Amino acid sequence: MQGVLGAFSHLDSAVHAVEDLRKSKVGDITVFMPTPRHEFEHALHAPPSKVRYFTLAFGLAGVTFGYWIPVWISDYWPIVVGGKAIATWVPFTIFAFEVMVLIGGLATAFAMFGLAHIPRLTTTVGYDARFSSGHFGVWVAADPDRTDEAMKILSKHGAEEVRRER
Amino acid sequence: MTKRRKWTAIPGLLALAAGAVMLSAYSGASTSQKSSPVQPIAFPHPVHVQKLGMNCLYCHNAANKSMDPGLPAVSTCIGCHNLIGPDRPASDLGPARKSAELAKLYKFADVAGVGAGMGPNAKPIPWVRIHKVPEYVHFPHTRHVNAGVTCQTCHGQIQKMDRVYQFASLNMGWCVSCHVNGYSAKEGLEAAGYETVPGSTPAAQGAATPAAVPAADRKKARYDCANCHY
Amino acid sequence: MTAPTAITNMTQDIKKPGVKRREFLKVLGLSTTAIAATACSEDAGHLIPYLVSPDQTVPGVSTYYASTCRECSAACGLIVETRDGRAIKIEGNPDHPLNHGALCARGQSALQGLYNPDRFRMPMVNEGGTWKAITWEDALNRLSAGLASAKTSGKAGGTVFMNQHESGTFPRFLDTWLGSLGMPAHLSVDFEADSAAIEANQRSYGVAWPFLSFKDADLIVSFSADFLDGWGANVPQQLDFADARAKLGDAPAFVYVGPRRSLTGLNADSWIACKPGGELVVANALLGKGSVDQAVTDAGLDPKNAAALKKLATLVAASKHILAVSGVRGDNALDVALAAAELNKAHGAVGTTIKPAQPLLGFEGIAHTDQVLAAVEKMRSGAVGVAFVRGVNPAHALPKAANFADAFSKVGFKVSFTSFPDETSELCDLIIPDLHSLESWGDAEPIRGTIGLMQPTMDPVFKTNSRITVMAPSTADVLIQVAKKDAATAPKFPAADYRSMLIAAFPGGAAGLDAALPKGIVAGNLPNRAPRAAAPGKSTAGAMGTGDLTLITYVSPLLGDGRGANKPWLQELPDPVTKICWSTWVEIHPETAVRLGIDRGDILEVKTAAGSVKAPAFPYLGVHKDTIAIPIGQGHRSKGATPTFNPMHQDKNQVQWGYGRYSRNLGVNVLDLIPVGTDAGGGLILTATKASVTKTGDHETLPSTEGSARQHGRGIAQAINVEDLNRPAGGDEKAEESLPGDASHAFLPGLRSPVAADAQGDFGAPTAENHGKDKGLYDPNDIRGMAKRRWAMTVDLARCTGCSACVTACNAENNIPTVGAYWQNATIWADQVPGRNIARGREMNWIRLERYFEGNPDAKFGEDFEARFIPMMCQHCGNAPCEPVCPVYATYHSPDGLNVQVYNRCVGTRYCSNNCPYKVRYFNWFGYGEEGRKQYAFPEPLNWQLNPDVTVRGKGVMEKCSFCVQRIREAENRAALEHRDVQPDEFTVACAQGCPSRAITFGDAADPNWTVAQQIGDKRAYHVFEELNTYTAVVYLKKVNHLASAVTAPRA
Amino acid sequence: MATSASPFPGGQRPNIPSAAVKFPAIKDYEQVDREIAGTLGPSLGWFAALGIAILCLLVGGSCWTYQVYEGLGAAGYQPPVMWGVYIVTFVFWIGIGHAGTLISASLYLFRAGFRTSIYRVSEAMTVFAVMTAGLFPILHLGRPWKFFWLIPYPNWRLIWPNPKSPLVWDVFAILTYLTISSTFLYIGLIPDIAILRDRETNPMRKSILAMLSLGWRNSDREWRHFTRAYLFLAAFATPLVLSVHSVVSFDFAMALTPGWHATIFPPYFVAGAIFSGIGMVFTITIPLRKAFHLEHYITLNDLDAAAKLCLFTSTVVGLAYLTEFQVAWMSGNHFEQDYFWNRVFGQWAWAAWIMLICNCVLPLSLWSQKLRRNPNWLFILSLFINLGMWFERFVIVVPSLSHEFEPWQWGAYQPTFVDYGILLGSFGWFFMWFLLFIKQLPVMAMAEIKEALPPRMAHPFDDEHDLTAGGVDPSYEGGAH
Repeated sequence: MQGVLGAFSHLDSAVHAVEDLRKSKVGDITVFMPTPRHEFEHALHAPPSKVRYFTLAFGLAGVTFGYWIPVWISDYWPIVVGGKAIATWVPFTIFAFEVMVLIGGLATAFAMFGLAHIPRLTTTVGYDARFSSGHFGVWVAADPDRTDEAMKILSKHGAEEVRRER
Repeated sequence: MTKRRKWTAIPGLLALAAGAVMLSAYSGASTSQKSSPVQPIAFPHPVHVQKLGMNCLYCHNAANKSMDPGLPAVSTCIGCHNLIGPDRPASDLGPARKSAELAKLYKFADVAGVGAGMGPNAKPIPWVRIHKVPEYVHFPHTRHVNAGVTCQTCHGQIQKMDRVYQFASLNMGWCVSCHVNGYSAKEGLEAAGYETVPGSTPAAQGAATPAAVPAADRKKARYDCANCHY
Repeated sequence: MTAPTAITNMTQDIKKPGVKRREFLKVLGLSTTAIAATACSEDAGHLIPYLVSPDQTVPGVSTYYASTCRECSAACGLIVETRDGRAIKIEGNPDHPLNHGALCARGQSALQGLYNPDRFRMPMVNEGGTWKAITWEDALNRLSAGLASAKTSGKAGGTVFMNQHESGTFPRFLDTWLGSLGMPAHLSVDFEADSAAIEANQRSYGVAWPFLSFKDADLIVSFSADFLDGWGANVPQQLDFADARAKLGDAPAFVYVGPRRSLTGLNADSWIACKPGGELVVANALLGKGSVDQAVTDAGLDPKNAAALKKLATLVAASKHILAVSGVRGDNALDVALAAAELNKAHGAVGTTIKPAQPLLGFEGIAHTDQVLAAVEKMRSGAVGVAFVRGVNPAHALPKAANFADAFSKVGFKVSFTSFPDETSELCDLIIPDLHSLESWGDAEPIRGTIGLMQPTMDPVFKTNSRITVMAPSTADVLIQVAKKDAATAPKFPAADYRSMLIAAFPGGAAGLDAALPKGIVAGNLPNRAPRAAAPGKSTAGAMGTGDLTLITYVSPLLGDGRGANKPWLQELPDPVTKICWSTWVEIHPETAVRLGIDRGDILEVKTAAGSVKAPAFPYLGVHKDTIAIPIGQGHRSKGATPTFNPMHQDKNQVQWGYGRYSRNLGVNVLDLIPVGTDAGGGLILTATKASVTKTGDHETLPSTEGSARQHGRGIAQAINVEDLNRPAGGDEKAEESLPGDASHAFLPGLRSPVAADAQGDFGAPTAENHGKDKGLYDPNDIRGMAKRRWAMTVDLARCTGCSACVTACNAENNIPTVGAYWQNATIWADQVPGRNIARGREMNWIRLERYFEGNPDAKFGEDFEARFIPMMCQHCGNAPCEPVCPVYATYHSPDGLNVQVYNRCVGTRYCSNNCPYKVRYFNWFGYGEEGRKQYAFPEPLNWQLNPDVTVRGKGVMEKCSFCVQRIREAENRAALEHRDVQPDEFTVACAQGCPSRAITFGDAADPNWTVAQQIGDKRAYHVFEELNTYTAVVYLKKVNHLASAVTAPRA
Repeated sequence: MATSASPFPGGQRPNIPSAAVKFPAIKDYEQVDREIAGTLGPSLGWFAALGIAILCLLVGGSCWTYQVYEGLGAAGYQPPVMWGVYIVTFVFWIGIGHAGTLISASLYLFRAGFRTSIYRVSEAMTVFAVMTAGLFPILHLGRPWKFFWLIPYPNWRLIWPNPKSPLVWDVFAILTYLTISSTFLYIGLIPDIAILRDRETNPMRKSILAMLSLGWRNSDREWRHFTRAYLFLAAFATPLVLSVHSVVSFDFAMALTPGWHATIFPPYFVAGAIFSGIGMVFTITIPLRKAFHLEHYITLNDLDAAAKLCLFTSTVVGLAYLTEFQVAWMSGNHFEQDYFWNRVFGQWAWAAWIMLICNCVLPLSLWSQKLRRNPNWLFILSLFINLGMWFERFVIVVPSLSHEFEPWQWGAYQPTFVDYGILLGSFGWFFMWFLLFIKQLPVMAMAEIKEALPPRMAHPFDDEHDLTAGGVDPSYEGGAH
């Protein structure tokens, strides 16, 4: 994959660049930012994250499993303790809750990994160390014939550096 | 792309490991199972039980009335063997031969020769123990024998073992599953070598059936902890 | 632990008839004591078969032998349970006319004498101050030589033989033997015996000890006679006293007159606290000699006590069948005893409550102490050539002032037949250890018309390669062998050994004996023994010194005159009154303590004319305010240097002088304080010495099991006044102190069902319909039928005297370790003092006796108070708080109603104990049950006694009363073997079996045919902490108080 | 809206943040990286501290080895006091842990500004505290080598733990808590590790950091899912805190024991946990901000806000104490009444009063703003709070057990050197991990601090887009050039 990378030190200029790039549809845009700035989300018209669905689904699975464990255990070898019922659902709610949090929480984390395509081994293509400290980066996956256009737009908005990458 | 798969392989490996642990946990692994140590005298159960048709209780005489099955006293061996000496004539048990094992027995029992009684320097035979449950488990042989459980159910087909080995795992799961699912007289008798035809029910074989238990197919037993652990 | 197949083999000649039965009982190796923590897969070891399989016994099944107890003079009947050739438990012989199956703690502890690790293993000789073990032949030769030289030196006539008093044939045999050598008859010594009482009995009833029938009395008056603490025949007296109290409404009132309220005193309804010796004044007043008001002052009573004395006077006046007994040990002892006898005669006692017709012959022929003292002086004079001691320990049991050691050293040749390394043996030249009574033949005549037999229940514990007999010889056999060596004496002893001698003498010979042995008793009489020497008739009380306090020394109810001190069970058993163990203490009245600024545990120095000792103080309501009381029994010392005992590296054969590892250097010997003086009955004067007390400034935490001595109104030990017994139910149904009328029986349904919660109605909702109660084994209709039963127990507090015999019974049955020895604490930076673990509340006894005081809240002298004893063991709750909190199901409720503890599942969170309202769970802080640890509680051969049916617990697990589940299973197995159900009252648990008061009843509460099922309905029945809704399986029956007026109303 | 519009003499920026400007002393993103990443190099003092921590750990370790060999009797248990220092310390550390999650998660949900600078420290504190607490249930066992029997795993015995036991609830609660809080910590760390990775020159370390950062690239997609996931985790963690300490309190509340058997325990314990945790946060952050010269990150405002929370929880705890007494007093249950009397005026008065003074009296000083903004005082106070909260647990555990239903079994309690040694060891264990952490990973969430900073702007006032979101101080001309 190849494209053009522009590094900005100013937030607003980077945002404007992104907007123009979207208008001109040169290619998919990826923005690198040291800290989450929702301006880019507006500019990119990014859809809301899908993590929520995983959280919900696995949370519910957790509750069910959490009730099932103690009930199954108590029923597997019925032993009366303290004159209580064999399977007492009230205290078992604790298991339900804990297992829900456990499974739901882990699912959320892994869903995030999946959706964000991490872990990934390589960060080199279209990335620059500056983007983690102070600069904003805009990466356009442009076809060779349109790279010039992309570079023009980037530099027009005052990118400190614009470079081609493959 | 291929690189990414590397990372995702790790959870797979973890799952595998977990599976292995569970498997080993469920396998009922018992370090002593199948162990069959060398005995001071290679006592041939097949000859005594299968060929001569001796009852287990002849030697293990407490099995039906005590926790302990009882071990034959040396005098019990000599009872027969002061007539049946090391020099074996040809018989339906085999050709004429000299039995080294019986020689050993005579040595232990300090028997001068055929017909002579036990001498003053008789020593007990140090049999190597094979079947042992932990000390905190109380296993009453009497209850099982009197319930008609054949020895072979737990000890395996002793009558066929030239050298006795630990047949069952003797671990708790093994005990409990029989207590919960019940003992099948049919299987037990088959193991004992009785062909299961009418007339070879436990009762007919002289084993008692507690009145408390109706003639059900499988005899279920208590699985209460304090039944064995106290 | 499952006992491995009997690991026994055969001794030499198996032909010898008659003896055969017990000869095989020789144990090669021992079943390794099981640890709950041991792993499953381990080296299974070897199986060693019999050479010749014994008749009568089945491996793994107990055999029972009848025998006779030798722990005190009474000679109760025993049933000894043996398993695979080892005696593992002693119980009373139910057919015995004396103890009817009951047995005291001391009797049950005989086992630890038998298996005592410090018993002599071989004969020993003292050569120039160093001891060395010798062969039996050598020993016998040396003995003969000694006798010969004594003869030649012409000193034979001066020989002294001190024998631990016993009844039966042996004493006569001994005298014949001595006679044959031209030696005088032996001294039959029992330092515990009350000479004055015996003398008085002789004079008034013509017998040494008539049978005392408390049942038939309408009033019991005791002048310092501690008939529940070992005074006289302890067990029969206690049994009879309990039967008397069990008559509830018709039961006799019991008044105790004396300076110290002993266990007996605490069982009295009223205490008249006179000064030592003041009993005489009181007795005379009751006889009408002198006015009651005068008596109040003369007897040193507190004015507040006057009412009680007046009340007593009226009671005595009204009494038809009084029972007055005197156990005074002061200089006027005999006078009081005679006065008491006079009271009896005056109030129709003789024949009804006092039965001279059936005398306890165990007390005939006891030498009185001044005879012993005379013998000692004879030794000092050098007139004694040979001296023998057997079982008796004068070096410890005589006052230091008598200076026994010095006198003894003047004797040319000193032989000990004692089997323990006690102080006297240490002074001897030659030790030829006797067999234990459980290893030897013998007989006794406990009560006229009955002969009790003694038979070996097992082979001698310590084998010898002796060629004399097949076993190590008993002293009797040794004497016979020696006699046979000498041509002159040989003809007098034709019999091969003592056993055949008995057979020969026995009516019906061998056959008769074999017929009688199984029961252990046979009708008949032994020839009367020589009557006791006449008492001096006047007291030789020297100057009893000066001091503001009077010292009362008393025989310990557990350790006796000190002979019990080497048995860990008795050391660990808290004293019934003070609840202190493993030490000596000084009882002092709280008022006096406050006056002298003494706190509980302050080390006091007690000085008398005779000497001084240091011991911690124990403020006790029950002593006269001008006295201090110290028990006899502790303070065993070795004359040599005694290295502190270290179990980790200890040479098995090193002799533990000072009466063994368990008693050496424990507490003090109070007899160091007593001057030599005897009363008119010839008994040592114990309660007349003047003493002064000073604080040393040191302090120690008393090794006591007592937390708070008051109930704080929590209604644990409840009582009811006799007047209220038949009052109709009051409106107030709460469990309260002395709640009149009928008790609430709200708990009864819980006892009918294995799972109590379904008795709770609405509260029991969880276990109601299909909530699991009906699951599997819990289903009453389940074919395995466990849920049919609900094991339960009742404890009748009207019978319970607090004697604590049940504790020892439980220890013996359930392999409970003793934890008080000083080496049983941690290793690093942990103080190694006796009873440290007890002081930290780490005692292990599954059943404990709580002793609560009621009334007299601010401990004023003269104000009466009441003591309540209550045995507290696991209550086996239907709704047990301990169960649901265990994370691993190590404790749970079994379908037959037991609260089960599974040792091998326990991980030791101890949460169950936190949650137990009764605090009856005990934790293995150290590896008490793990061989090879310094805290190991069963050093070889004590571990031979371990019950093979009960797991020995390892460190880190919780344990508690199991309702003797092993006995339940045994009964079920037996029933199954015989194809029947367990029959009502077919078996019982250890504590119930051992209880000398028959206060405990065990059984199936769900089956109305069991006694317990009837008793739980009793109107005195109540549950401890019923308000906690635990639905316990233990039901207590309220104590009944007579003379409520005399006792301060027990209200908290 | 601006409060401090007028320029300050000397151009020196006063460290007095306003609602709008959180970190006035921080000019740009690079400064954040420079200063925070700059704290990472190990120093001599750090090695010394680590050494001491490990030494303490060794002491505790050897004490425990001895105890395992000898048996629990080596510790100071005196029946009926069957639980002692170990359970006390267990609850103590669990409590410490909770404030961490509360600050990082709950305050995140509430968007509390003062969270940003202290949450990383407290989050780490949580994880290590729970790691420490988790040890105690095991080493207080009679047979610790059997601890795994409390975990439901398939086995050939066919037996399982008892799900009705609060101790099994503990196992689930604590394992869940440990997993979730460490996940939470790690997720939050990823972007910062990426920063370190990009700054790192040493290839070895770089590759390690690269792995730990999972190849994080700060791309818009990553950030989008990251922020969501982080929110949900926070939403899970917050109730988890409450549940876990409620479960811990059930260990006591579910029992019959007078002094334990109370329904107010869950809220009471949670409040106590937060209180003690904030105490520990002070104990840790105040020296930290001094040592690392981070005063302009952990500003006085943050301390002030935290101190208010501390004061609040202290009063809640105080109320809980009073409620206990009032319940006992009005219950008419003489077991309870006897117990509480014995606790406060009897046998255990000394412990009870240490607790009351440290937890209820001293924190009242925080009513004064002067003291709230005085780091030294906060530090001293925090030490007292830690002490007081340890004694709170002591007072709950020991006196209750020593004075239960059965007067005959009333007792005392005297810990031995083993108890103290293991207590010391737990501190060693905790601080060992913490010290290792602060020199390997950033003690503050750089990415998040940047979020609170105004970004560089080419045209600060853009009418098309309001880019002042994130609180740009108008008085501050964006851009360093």
